[in-house]
Amino acid sequence: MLQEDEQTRHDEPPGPGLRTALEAILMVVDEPVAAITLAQVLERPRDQVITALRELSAEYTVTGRGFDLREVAGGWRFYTRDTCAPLVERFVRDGQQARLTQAALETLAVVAYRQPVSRARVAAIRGVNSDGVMRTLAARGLVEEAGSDPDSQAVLYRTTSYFLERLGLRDLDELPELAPFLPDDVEGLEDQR
Amino acid sequence: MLQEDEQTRHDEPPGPGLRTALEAILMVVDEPVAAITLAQVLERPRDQVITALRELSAEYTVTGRGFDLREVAGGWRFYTRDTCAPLVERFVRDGQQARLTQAALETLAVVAYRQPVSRARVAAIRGVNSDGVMRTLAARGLVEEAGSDPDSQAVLYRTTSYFLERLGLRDLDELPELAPFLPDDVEGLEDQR
Amino acid sequence: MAGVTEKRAKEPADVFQVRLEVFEGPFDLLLGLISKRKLDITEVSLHQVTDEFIAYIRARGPEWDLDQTSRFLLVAATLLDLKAARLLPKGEVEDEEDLALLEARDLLFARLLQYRAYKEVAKVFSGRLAAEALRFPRLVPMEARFAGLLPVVLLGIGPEEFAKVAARAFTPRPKPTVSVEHIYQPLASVRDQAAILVDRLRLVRSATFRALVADCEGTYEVVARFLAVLELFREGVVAFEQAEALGELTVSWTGADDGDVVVADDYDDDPRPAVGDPALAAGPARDDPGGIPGNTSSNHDE
Repeated sequence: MLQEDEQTRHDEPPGPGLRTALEAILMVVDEPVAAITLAQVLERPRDQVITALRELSAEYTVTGRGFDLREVAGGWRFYTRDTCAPLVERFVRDGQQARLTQAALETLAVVAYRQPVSRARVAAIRGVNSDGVMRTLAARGLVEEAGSDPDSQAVLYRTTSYFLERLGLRDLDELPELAPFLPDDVEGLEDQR
Repeated sequence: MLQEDEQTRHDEPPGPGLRTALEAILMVVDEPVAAITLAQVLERPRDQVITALRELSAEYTVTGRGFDLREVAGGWRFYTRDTCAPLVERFVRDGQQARLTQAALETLAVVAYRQPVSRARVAAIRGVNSDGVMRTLAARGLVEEAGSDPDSQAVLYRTTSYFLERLGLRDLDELPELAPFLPDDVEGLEDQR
Repeated sequence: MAGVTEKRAKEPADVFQVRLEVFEGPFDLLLGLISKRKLDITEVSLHQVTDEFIAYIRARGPEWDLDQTSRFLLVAATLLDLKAARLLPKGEVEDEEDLALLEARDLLFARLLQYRAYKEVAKVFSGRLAAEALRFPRLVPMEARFAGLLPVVLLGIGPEEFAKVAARAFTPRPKPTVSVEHIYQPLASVRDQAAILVDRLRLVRSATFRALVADCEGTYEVVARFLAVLELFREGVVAFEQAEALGELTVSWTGADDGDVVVADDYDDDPRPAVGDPALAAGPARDDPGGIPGNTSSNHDE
């Protein structure tokens, strides 16, 4: 920490070092902040900022801090460490999140991999009407409307950034591959009905 | 840090060490917490908790962290370090937080028409947890605390004069009637849940 | 819904006793039965699974609405087709009917595999959600000295819009509505279907109804084609042969070898004919009992 500040002091104006500044800013945010935003405010190259964030995160983990710095939903943010969950729960009123039903999880999975997708399409894949479940997911902020299909006029749905947060994903690319679970030539089958 | 965990491991159940637990809790509490409260939850002597808090605070200062642990008004809370204030200010001022999200707007609307109202009631009406949004609204000066409910002791919220200003209204009586926008028989429905 | 297990006390214990789990639709049930038998999807022992599938539908049938039941029945019908086909002697000529059955089987299994894939990733989701629930993000009000610097809030709407937002919030969310937006009416004209039938029957002279509808895009088209067969019968250009009630229906061409055959258009004139996919028909939308927002609100009371 101090060492890094020492090294960079030669070629930059006096002030807090990069890591110190990052820690300070992330202390006041209430949503994930993109590395590029931090880089712009701190007037540093994005790569340098990302490296510093990763180093901080690794340091917190190695030294067993109660907090953790993680990249989720396209941004960086302080979290509590999972091992402290039982203690933290006593202070966080809204800690308890209702569990999703199997129906909700399946519907969420189809939307995540097929977005933007209509309710009829989801129903075709799951083999059951999924309208009620979709409304629940929308009310929970996990999916949202994403325009309508030009042909059928059906409302399309996609996952939200809150969905990424809840799953602890950086972005949709981090979703596990569907392919290993699928045989060949299944894509688009539901269209053949 | 690790050393302290090592030392205490002999006479306590497995789990995070005292400092780790304190860091985790203080990272998410939204107001200063008294040492005695922390001591009770962690089931540790108050003196031991205070010592740990002071040690953590000193360590953050010595190692030049961007955050600071301070005792203010009888409670402990994480703050940004003073030397980083200019950077944090720039970040806050340049932030793209000017527009309210749909969730925030909806929460604000519920408070406006139901004030004074508790967070639980707002959550019941909206069908989703609204605590985080309510904090954002309070931070933006759009809502404020208005005492507590005599029965449940829950904190109540109301809109501020800044809110009226932003909406271009002189007083709350100028809020448009809800009735024309509501389907029949909806008023008071949320009470039945 | 999932995991709920109930016993049907009404069934006489000596005849039939099943512990009925509630499944998420026909694919879920089929997968459940296949895995219970420890069978591979691609080599399912159809006679075992089909019987259990039918037994399940029979046991639960009265509890379902039309929409739900029709989806189960569609799968059941396919399974029965496949089971019936296996009872026939093997090694015969691969006629159209056989091909249609093979296609139906492949399609059913492919869709089953697809559903299973989503079910698998749903498990991954569940695990991630559970792990993530142990980590709490920092969500605290901004320090007073910085809060004042926040850019001016942009509400972006006037009082009128604001009232509408409020009204929307106060309108109960999980209201049971008849959802119609997904009924996009894939119209199948009876007249067009009749034209297809005329061409085909003039060529092959005689075919089972099953073979005649093998290329149909969906249930709505099967229905339209069936109506077309009836219309052709009324025109006196086809004859039927059916050994027993509900048995195989064979349609033979008895009309002229050329010339136009136009059927009446009783159905096609209706602007919204009742020839829609019954599986997509509007029914009261159901809410998943475990996921009604009202249920969740009690979880974050103060």
